[in-house]
Amino acid sequence: MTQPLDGLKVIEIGGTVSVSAAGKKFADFGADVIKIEPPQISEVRKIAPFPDDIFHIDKGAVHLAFDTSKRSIVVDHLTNSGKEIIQRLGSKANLIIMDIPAKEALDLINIFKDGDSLLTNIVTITPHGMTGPYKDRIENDLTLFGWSTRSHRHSITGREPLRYGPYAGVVQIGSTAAAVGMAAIWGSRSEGMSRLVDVAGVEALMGNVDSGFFLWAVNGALQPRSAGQSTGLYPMGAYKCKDGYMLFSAGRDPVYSRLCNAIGRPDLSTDKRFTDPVEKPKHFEAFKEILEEWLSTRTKYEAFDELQEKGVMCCPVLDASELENDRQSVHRKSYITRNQDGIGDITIAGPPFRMNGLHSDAWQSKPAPSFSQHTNEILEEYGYSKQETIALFRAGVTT
Amino acid sequence: MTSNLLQGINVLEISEVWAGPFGCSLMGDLGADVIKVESYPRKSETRNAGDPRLDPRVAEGDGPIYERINTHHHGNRNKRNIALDIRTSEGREVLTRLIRWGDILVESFSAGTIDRLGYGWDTIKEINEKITMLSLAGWGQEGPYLGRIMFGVGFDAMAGHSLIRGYQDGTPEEIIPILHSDATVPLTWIVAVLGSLMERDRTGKGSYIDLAQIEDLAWQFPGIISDWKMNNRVAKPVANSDPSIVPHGCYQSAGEDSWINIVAENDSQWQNLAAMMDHSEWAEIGHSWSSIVGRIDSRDEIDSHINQFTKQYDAFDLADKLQAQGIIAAPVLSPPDPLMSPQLHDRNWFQIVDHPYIPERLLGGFLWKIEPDAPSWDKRAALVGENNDEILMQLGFSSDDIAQMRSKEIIGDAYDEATR
Amino acid sequence: MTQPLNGMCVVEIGDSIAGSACTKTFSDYGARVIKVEPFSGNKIRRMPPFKGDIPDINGGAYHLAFDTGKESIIVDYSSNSGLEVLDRLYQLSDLVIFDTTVEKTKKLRSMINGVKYPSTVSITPHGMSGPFQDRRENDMSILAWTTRMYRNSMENMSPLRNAPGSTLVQIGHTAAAVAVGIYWGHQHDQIRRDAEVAGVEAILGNVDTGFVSWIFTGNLPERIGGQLKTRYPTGIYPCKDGYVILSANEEPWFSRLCHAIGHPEILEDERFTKDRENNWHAFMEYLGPYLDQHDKNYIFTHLQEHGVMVAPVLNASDLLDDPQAKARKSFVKIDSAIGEHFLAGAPFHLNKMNDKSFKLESAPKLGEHTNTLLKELDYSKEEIIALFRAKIIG
Amino acid sequence: MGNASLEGLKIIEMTEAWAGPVCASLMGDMGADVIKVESFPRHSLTRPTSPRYATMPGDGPVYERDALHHQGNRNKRNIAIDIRTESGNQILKKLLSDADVFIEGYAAGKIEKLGFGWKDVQKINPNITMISIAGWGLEGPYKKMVTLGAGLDATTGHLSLRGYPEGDFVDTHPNFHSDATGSSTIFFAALTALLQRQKSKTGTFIDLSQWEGLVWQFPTILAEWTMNQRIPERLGNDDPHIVPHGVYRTIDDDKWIVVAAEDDQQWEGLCKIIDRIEWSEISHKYSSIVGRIKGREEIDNAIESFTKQYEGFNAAEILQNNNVIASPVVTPPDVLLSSQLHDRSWHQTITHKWTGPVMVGGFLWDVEPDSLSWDIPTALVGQHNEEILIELGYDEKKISEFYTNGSIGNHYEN
Repeated sequence: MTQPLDGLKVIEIGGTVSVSAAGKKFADFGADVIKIEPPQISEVRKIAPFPDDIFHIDKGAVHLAFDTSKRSIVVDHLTNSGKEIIQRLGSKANLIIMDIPAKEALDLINIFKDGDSLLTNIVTITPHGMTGPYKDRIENDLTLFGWSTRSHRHSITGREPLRYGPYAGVVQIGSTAAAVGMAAIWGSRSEGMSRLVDVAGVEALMGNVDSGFFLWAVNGALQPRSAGQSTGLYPMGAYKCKDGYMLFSAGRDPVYSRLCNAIGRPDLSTDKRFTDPVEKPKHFEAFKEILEEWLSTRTKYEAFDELQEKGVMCCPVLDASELENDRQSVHRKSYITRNQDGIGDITIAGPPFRMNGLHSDAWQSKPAPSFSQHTNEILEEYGYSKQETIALFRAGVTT
Repeated sequence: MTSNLLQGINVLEISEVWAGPFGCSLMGDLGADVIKVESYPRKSETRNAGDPRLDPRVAEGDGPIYERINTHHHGNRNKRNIALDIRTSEGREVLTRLIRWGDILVESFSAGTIDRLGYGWDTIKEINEKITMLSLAGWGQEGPYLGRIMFGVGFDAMAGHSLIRGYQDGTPEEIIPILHSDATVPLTWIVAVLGSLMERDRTGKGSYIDLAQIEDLAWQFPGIISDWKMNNRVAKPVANSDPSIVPHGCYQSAGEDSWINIVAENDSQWQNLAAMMDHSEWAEIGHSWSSIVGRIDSRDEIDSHINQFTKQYDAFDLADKLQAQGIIAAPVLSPPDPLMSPQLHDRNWFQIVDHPYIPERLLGGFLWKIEPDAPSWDKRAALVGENNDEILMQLGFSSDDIAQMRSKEIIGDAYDEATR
Repeated sequence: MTQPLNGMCVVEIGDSIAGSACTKTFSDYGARVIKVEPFSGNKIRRMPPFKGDIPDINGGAYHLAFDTGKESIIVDYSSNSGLEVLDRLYQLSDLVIFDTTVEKTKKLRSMINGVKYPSTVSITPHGMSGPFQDRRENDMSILAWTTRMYRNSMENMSPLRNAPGSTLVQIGHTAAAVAVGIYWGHQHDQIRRDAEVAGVEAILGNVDTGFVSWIFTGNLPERIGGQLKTRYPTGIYPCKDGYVILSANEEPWFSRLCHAIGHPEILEDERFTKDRENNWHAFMEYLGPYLDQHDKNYIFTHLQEHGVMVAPVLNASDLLDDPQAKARKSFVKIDSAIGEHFLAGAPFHLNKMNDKSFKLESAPKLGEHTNTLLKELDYSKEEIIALFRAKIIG
Repeated sequence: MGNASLEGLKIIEMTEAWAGPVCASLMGDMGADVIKVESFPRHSLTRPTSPRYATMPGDGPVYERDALHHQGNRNKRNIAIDIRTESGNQILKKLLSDADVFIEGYAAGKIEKLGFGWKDVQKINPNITMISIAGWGLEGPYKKMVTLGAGLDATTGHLSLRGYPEGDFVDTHPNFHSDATGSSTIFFAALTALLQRQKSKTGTFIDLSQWEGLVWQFPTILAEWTMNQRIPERLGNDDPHIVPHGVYRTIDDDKWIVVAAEDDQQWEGLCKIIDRIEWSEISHKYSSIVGRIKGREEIDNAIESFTKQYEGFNAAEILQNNNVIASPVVTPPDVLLSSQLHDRSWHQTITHKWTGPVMVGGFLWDVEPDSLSWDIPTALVGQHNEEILIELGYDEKKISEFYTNGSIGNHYEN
């Protein structure tokens, strides 16, 4: 069975979380993704957790999840001999995605320049872009998130701003690069032109939805950094139930009225205290009490079933231990567990989307490669003799 | 003229809020021809504001509220708009022709709804076997939760993300609901639909794509599931800290509710930071903090020292100073702050958009820069039904047909504010 | 039985063949040797040959042979966190061998001071002082300094090196000697010593160089290749199936040779008693036929029976079949990263042949012992991961 | 007084040529009390009785003026005994009775005949470590065979690796690598045994085959055969995986220089110097090692056209200043031209009765805090007979008796 992206060649340079996330979808849907890793190991391989908390360059959870179906070659892209390899690999590729400092990226771009035209599509990922006064700044997941206005917005006034889960920001940046990279490939398929795409982490996060800036730009007024539970358009946010928390988004009709009926208080749906937009914010505590009392006799899954039955937007708040066994995850096989040589059982998320049916093999996730696993194989494939291969290894250009 | 990477791809959007529409705008940025079919006469959810006095999403002005709401503006640039009642037979005829026209159909109804409307995949592919249909229901098209309703904030909670986002000492009540899936799902589905078009080159047929938003979140957080499976540990919120890196946090800067993120990932960054704080000795060999080992054992002490230091400076200035020393540092931006970034101005990132009902303001720009054909904001968020005539003409309807449809309220270009 | 060097711990901080060769002998006789490697691995791991000519960071011939029984830990000591790890390693050990640039060595050695620290040996090309201290050399360029390349070659042809690697091995081997010496000293007078081995000096100061002879006589060595035609027969001579090497130019060996090849009359022949240096060709009329008729192993046995110093010239394929090597088990089969592999056995035998004092264990994979060692050095799991995150260890 | 690492150890050395004697000197360098028991009345190989190529012209016995002997015998005392005689035999027994290490270099089996095999020595002194260093070891079919270092070089396969690629074995200069490295092996073996003695409290016998001491040093020879069934070829000065890597002519006739660039950075430095900067630019095939190993000849020519304009030491200086591996191919007289060796005051000037003051090569290593010193120049044959015998408790009368009955001596017949 062929996969949708069979025949595509994608090169990944830099070994960061972003670039690994960018390459993952290409690889799992059938493209030949070559992961070019720096000799000093890739960032993505250094990230915990590790089995039993014992670090290992081939056992990091993020690496195991993001580098699936790829091939690994270790090349020092700072040396000329290394650049020559990248040039040879890259000129056969449909797309190169790199996440390295702007200076280094510029060097690599130049080896693919043929006059004004480019030999292949290149997407660069940098914190602030390839130009401008900040182009050489170094940032990480936390600081990029700080730039995006989301830290500030999604936290409580007076308290320190919060990022999302670790790496949420850099993963999103990688996905952004993947999307535009895919488009670039399509672009050269239809009219043969290669493009240079500059993805700046800050812009990719800030320009996307759910960033506070766009909202402010449109309405001009600065919103207070509200707590988790909205006191205006409630119930919105997490509410305690018998065995945990329920997440509600039922502040406005028709959902609000459905909720009132569902908890046996149809009267509330017409109660001015909770329906008049001006009154409503004053009576948050009163409503919270009513809702939590109803919830206190129900587990989150009971409440989930009961309320969704009545069309109320709500769902349980789950923790790591509950994900896999959620009925829906089980039905769709949203998580797959497999045994990987030398590592043991690992569990990763399944397909981000299903093409041609729930369990078609459009998506096939092969085990993540060990560090430098395919160096020799790839060099041979691209025409390097054994003598040349040894020479490169000997000079520390490859590993 | 915007980028033309996707020139020639016709995208048909029947979708609400962001996960679908924003992706369609991105495709529009890249040169695809996007037609948004907007609900009519019922006002679309995306444009459904609460009381304008209370709903922060509504821009000031005197035009219709549904044209002033941020939710709509943020997800609908670079498309054309037709407001159509697809429950009528004429409406269905229009939609059928649109489906013939389209290469991609994006719908984000809750699972089953589109089938009930009579446009399930079986029908669609009868009409146009070359089209790819993308469904974005949160839990996907199959399984026990079929028919349940939710959006981004809920998927975030069920993907296990919400519980690791909070303050370390916080309670789940404090956890702010977020729409992370709305930001990331479009990035995934663009790959999905283009992938299916590439497959179409081989098979001659479009495909059906079932994207469960919760599954698209799941792959992005391998740490959550792995720490459980590998080490039987339920990940706790780490807030802004990193268990292996000190310092790694958010610190107060001068000015009210103003903050700066600072990280020193290695010894040399730490050395420079210590020097900036007039405590070079903290990085000298012999001092326990000169090693990362000593630092992670004294996280709180180090953080409080840094707080004392950062309090004296403006976040932007201090970030400049620290970055000049190779230290990872960035101001924590509040919504208006991006306008203070020399970088974004230097890159001409902000876009001025002229819209009849919202004040002229600098809006956020594109997610990427492209050479040689840069993206441009050719079409501002369309008014409801703004392109009705143009689109219907293109589909081969006569001006009489159009006039009829308008009079029968099959199409329209205004909502009754009251409708829900 | 325990090995003679059990209980001793040697830390090797190096990046060439020399350091590995130096600590190998310690390791094979029972010392614990901890090899501190950079992320890219010690250069020795990149030395060919490789099985099937396929590079393998854990499968290079030099690595497999010289890193036997060692532990491998990856530490980047360019910053304080790494130095702090080294400091704990130092205190664990009895001896530290440096084999890196002078600059690094000086920095790393400066931390070693006081009673709780071990003695050290520093290996460098030109020593740790003087105008050449920062020069970079390799196996061949060091040999060039020692007059050996010049001496080992022929007139009008370029000077010639020895086998690749052999110079660095000799330097490392020299370091092993002084290392065990100062270790002994440390044990007996509690004086911590820092020894320094400069590659050029270690070889130039040794035998088999032309320097001292020239000092004594003012004569340059004759660059005459294999056969010395004035004081013969010495050097390499062709025979029926290959070559033999003869050292029979001096008495009593010369007489023994003449008898052995059945030409005692040579010893009365004036051409050879009075004017020997000019009659090599005449002499070859006696020796030549004998060599042509016999093969190298016969000549070896036969002439040796007459007490003549002669040996066959062997190549790789002959080695394993050599009767002496077989009888003494001079080559040992071990399991290694590339599977079954042959290595040379004990350089010397204590008490009796092949007792347990010498043991060959397979060479470590890159970074194989980082985790266990750091635990042993009292780092917590959390600290270990932090060090890994910071690219200090691998 | 020099280094004291081995102070208190008493070493009896009864070996000839180089490997054994040098080892004993190394022990002397580090403070051991080393006594060389010199063969008498037969003189050793390194003490020729008629002048030869390595003999310093001058007065005095030829056997005291030979460079080969001087190279391996500093820092030891010398007693010349005929151990075949009754009293000679007794003297050696006394010497061994309180010694820590006994190194003997006879052909296998010989020492037993002389009554000093391990069994006998053990009886004399159970704590002693005895080392026999026969070329092929004490056991096995070759045990009776005699050889010099050159023979070992040939039978370990080393000889098959050295030499000009185009040349013939007969062009390859015999070398004595086993002597140059054997001394360290013996040294290490002796200390290993002594360290073991600390636990076992008893002496050890060491069978040290110089062949085995050498063969482990050439892993490639064996590995090429066992891994890849290849017999490694003579490579001359080339390296198949490094270009440039060779020996080049300088401005002086028959003076040469080694130049090698092992990585791109060194290559860039070299290109600057030889005025081929474009060769290191990414656009040029030689900027990658892959291109360079295809262009060995052109590159070698370019380098030689540069080196030919300079004197070797200067060229090396220029190249080294640009991160290139480079060294002059040093001839014996050149050793005196090395500013480095002088700066480190490596050379040693020693005064010897018959050679007079002469500058020779220095030590193999230096040690802090107590650095090495050349306390005893090469001893004359039997120079310390009296001193040593008195230590052993003999009186003047006995000693002159030994002289007259020929069990000791202090000169050889020519």
